Amino acid sequence: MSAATGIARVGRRALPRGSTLSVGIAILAGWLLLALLCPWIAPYDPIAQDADATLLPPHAAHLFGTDNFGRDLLSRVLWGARVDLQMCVVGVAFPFVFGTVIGAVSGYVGGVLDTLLMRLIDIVLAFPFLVLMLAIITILGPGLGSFYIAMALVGWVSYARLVRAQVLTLKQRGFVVAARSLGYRRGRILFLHLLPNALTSSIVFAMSDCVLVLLSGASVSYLGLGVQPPTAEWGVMVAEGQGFITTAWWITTFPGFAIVVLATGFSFVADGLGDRLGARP
Amino acid sequence: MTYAVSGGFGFGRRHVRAVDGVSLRIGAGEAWGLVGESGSGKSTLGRAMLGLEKASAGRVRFEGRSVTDGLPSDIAALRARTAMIFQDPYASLNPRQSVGECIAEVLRVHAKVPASTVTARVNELLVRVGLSAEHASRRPQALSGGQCQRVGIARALAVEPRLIVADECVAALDVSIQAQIVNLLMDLHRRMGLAILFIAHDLAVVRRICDRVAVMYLGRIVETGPTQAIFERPMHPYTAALIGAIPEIDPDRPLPTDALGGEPPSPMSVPAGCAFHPRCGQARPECRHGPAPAFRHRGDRAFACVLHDHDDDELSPHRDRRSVAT
Amino acid sequence: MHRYLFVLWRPVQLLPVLFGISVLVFAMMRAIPGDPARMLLGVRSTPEAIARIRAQFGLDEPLWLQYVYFVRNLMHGEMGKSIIYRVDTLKLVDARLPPTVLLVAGSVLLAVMIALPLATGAARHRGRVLDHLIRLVSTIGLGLPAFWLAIMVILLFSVSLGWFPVSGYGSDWLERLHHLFLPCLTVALALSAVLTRNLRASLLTELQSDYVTAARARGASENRIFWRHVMPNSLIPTINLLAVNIGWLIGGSVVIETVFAIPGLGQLLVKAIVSRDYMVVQGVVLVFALATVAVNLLADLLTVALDPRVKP
Amino acid sequence: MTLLHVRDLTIEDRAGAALVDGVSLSMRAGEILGLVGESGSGKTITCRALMRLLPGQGLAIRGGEIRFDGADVLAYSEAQMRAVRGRHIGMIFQNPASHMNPVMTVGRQIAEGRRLHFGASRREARGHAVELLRQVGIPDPARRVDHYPHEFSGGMLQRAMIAVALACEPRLLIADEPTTALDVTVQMQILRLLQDLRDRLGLAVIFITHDLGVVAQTCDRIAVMYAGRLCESGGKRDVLAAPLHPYTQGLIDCQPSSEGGVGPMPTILGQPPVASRFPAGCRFHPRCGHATAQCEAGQPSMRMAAGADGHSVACHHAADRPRAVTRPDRDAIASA
Repeated sequence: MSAATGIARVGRRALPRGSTLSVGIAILAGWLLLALLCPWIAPYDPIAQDADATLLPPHAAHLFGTDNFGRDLLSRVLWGARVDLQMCVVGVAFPFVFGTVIGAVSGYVGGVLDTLLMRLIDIVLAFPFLVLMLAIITILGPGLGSFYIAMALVGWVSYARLVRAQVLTLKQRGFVVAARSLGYRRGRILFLHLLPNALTSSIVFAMSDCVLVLLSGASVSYLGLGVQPPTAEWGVMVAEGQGFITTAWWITTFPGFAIVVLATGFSFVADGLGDRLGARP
Repeated sequence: MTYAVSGGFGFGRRHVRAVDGVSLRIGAGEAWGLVGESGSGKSTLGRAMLGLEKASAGRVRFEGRSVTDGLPSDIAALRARTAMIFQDPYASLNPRQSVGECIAEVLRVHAKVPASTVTARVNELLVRVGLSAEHASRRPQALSGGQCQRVGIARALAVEPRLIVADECVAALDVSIQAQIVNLLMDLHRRMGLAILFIAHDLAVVRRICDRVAVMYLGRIVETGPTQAIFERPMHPYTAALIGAIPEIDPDRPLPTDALGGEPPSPMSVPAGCAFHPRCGQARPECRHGPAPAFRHRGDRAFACVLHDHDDDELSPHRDRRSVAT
Repeated sequence: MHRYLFVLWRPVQLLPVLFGISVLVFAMMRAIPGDPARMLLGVRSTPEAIARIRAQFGLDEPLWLQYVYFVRNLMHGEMGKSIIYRVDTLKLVDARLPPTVLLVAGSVLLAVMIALPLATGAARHRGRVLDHLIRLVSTIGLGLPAFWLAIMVILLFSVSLGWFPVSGYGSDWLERLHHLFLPCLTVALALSAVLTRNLRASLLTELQSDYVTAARARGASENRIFWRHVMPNSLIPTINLLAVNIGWLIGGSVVIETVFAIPGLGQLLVKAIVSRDYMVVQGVVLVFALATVAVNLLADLLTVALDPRVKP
Repeated sequence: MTLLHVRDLTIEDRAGAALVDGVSLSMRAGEILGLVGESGSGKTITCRALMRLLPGQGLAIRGGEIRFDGADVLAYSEAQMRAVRGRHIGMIFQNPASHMNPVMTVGRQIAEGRRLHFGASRREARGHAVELLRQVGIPDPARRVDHYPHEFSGGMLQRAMIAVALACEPRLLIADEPTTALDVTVQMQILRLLQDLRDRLGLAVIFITHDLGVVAQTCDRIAVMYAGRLCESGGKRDVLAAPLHPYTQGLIDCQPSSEGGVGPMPTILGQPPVASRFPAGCRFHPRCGHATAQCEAGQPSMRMAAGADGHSVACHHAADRPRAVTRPDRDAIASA
């Protein structure tokens, strides 16, 4: 690095970072709070039908209007937050843990194990993500459980590839060679020196992966292969309202907005974390 | 007690021989300089000597134990008695560890001192390398390059090594800081009787620190001997060219007119015969093909060149490199 | 090796992946709980019929032999019969392929047309209002669910404005373009968010690089530097990104075809899954995987052509 | 005649720290000036300012004057400035591999300046590029002109970059640590090439380096920078043989000699300050063995040294200390 680029880097860092991260955290915290509190704050039962109040546009009693069964959409969106947040957390947690560990070990150990794993990853990646998920759900049958299993089977690949690449780079770094020269055991080097440094980009990626999982989960549910009605889930709600778009736009619009806001929250956190930790996956 | 490396090393795919048929013997408490241009394999050799690179042939022995066989007990013995210092002072420290943790980890792993005295020992080591106890809580990012290099040296000292391999450890530092680190290494060498393998491309620094020098070109050692003798009368034309190329602060000395032409070829296509012959001003027909010239010994010096065959010094032509290293 | 011999060599390198894909698809169908023969014939089938089918499809043979049959049939273009449509899957795929290809290609084209000016504008006005705006919009764009966006687009352009048909495919070329515009736009909007963000980031990285300073030092104007030096270097990672996203695009097309009722492969897949038409699921998944591999191969070749550093 | 004249150049970052503070230089045609300093001394920024290409954002020229060939460069519009860059002032860099566009052939990068400034046709510019490659000592130039940067070795690429800088026959070449990334034997070749070009083309060269040895062998005059300020400048012989500033003295002393010497090397205590925390008074005083209360209080200005032509120094005590501590003695002093 020449002196000039060094200065450029310092100059860039001195720029105001903006409040991307805090806005993102605020959005996520808001949704989490709503999801936790929905038994108390939701005005109606999300699955209670009311034949006298079908397809009502938004008004004081039903802020988001009602659907064709007379269910209150605000309550359904709030209860849907529970399902969709859970989908993100569970859908990301397993791939994150498996993928990170597998990638780190594979990159560090190398050899035949690494080669085989890379081939496997190539093969999994050859399938379009959603198509492979749908195929797995076909085998397991529709439902949220199948979605989680499919996520775990498919999602780890990205983490493994990312962490493996990180570990391969870090392996060449002086402090890892130093650790070897000091006679540290492999496990110590991998888990105490390599992994903490490789983890930052993995965490940042997990945040942006939440967006992907949320959209996939909602899409699968929209197609009728994930969360099953009458459970309030945003993708399901969009599907239910689709038949009424010409007469009752609110049924599809509000759950969609909910997805966009939650996804944007995750994107903001991913961007903000990436800037702060200097990790761009 | 001897440290010896012998035989050939070859690494990786496409038959890149980073280091080829190198023999070197480091005595206890000796300061060796290993010099050469980029791609000469000097760093690879340094790492191979500490068992950090696998040698495809040949043997490294440390205090009589063979390191290259890879027996865990032998490697452990090596690790407990050797340490390394690196070129990039920042990259050689874990950015997520404080300076104190980094040194304490060595003490704990090698059980050098009782757990209760780890902190005291860390502070002692920091003071030893010219830092103070207050640096223990800092992260590497908060230190300057010179300070980081001192931490790297403190970490190396924590092992209580008999041999330190210093790989270009002052190349990334500013001139005024360079001298400070060189002085520290010299001090450690003198006072603690440490053996040092000082890998560098800067011959002037090597001359200051080292008792003996080995010059590498394209994976082979082309000349070894006492520093003073080599600088005063280099035998190999490459050594002579390297010494001639040292930029000296002497306003009356112009650039040498007979500067060495060309650049070192890639280790992937080492020329036949003497690897240096395409750049050598004194190359003879026999230099262009056949095997590399044999290593010839003259007193405590040795060189791999066909020149000087009619010199008055006594030659010992039949001792090849393998027999020396055992 | 000459660098363009790579064109011949790379497909050979892909053989293990192709092998893996076939094994995975084969295994997936075997992983379905229950008797494949019963699945083929439906629930109300006689034991004799089942036995006949088992023999006919070699289901009594060892698993590896079944795999060999599977591959041999594939080579002959046989992917098994659909239980719904009563025709060979390949015929179905053949008929359903054009709309999907058109949809994906159109989406990529539109996405590039949207992303290129946006990323350029953001990168060249870095840190100013325009940049912040483009970043905000593209970040929100990342989180737009395709199925919902499609409905919103229909609401606006078809229902309110009446510019485009709500769904369907059309019979002649002009009509098809008319029908496909909204679906393409929907997929393109989601894709262009990703493209814009990445192209902007790589443009900014390249703008910081040393060769830009060197070009300035020889008097090149900012415009020249941007278009002649920075852009070619930034497009290389973007092409790879497009290739990586082809899987995501195909996934998007599955959803979009369902929303717009386009008779493509995606719609076929969803219908097949719902009606448990396993042979069709298998066939479509296989075709999608092969298409992904092919697109990635194309991107590799393009990279070799654009980047002299890449050694095949 | 004076080709370049810089007076009181001051460059500040966004926080108002003066990364370059009151630097004055002047150069004649055909002269090689060595600009010496450690990292963070402001030598690179100074030279980038000559082309008005300050690295990074937030740096701005806050004061002073830059006259190139008599014209006030700081008053130029951006378009006028572009007509100077590459045409009258060329620049080469430390790391040729990163300073060449990786996806453009070397020949086209050499030709770019010619096409921009002279409106040369593609064929003309290419022919000229081949000729330039030959001039900078690249074998088989007609073939190499179509190669990409990654196909060149480090030394060859540095030669190619010199060819890029020379494409429009500039009168001043700014060389920013051009040999630091190269091996010593190759460094020697590049230094010779630069000297040859100076002799042949009457080129003025500013040679930025941290290596006084390189300066001693190639330059005519030397300017030493520390923490954004010039501390000493003058003819090569005057500065190296009889340094007046304690920092210059220290730099000379702490560079090991190939002629040997034993015992610990003389050093400069402490480390260079960072821009945000430049000390008040003489910026070198915290590391200086001769510092007095006067040094803490006020910044010394550049003053002409008595007796020597053009040798000036910024030290309060330059006149008090004995001059001329020559090389052989310092080892004796050190080991004593």
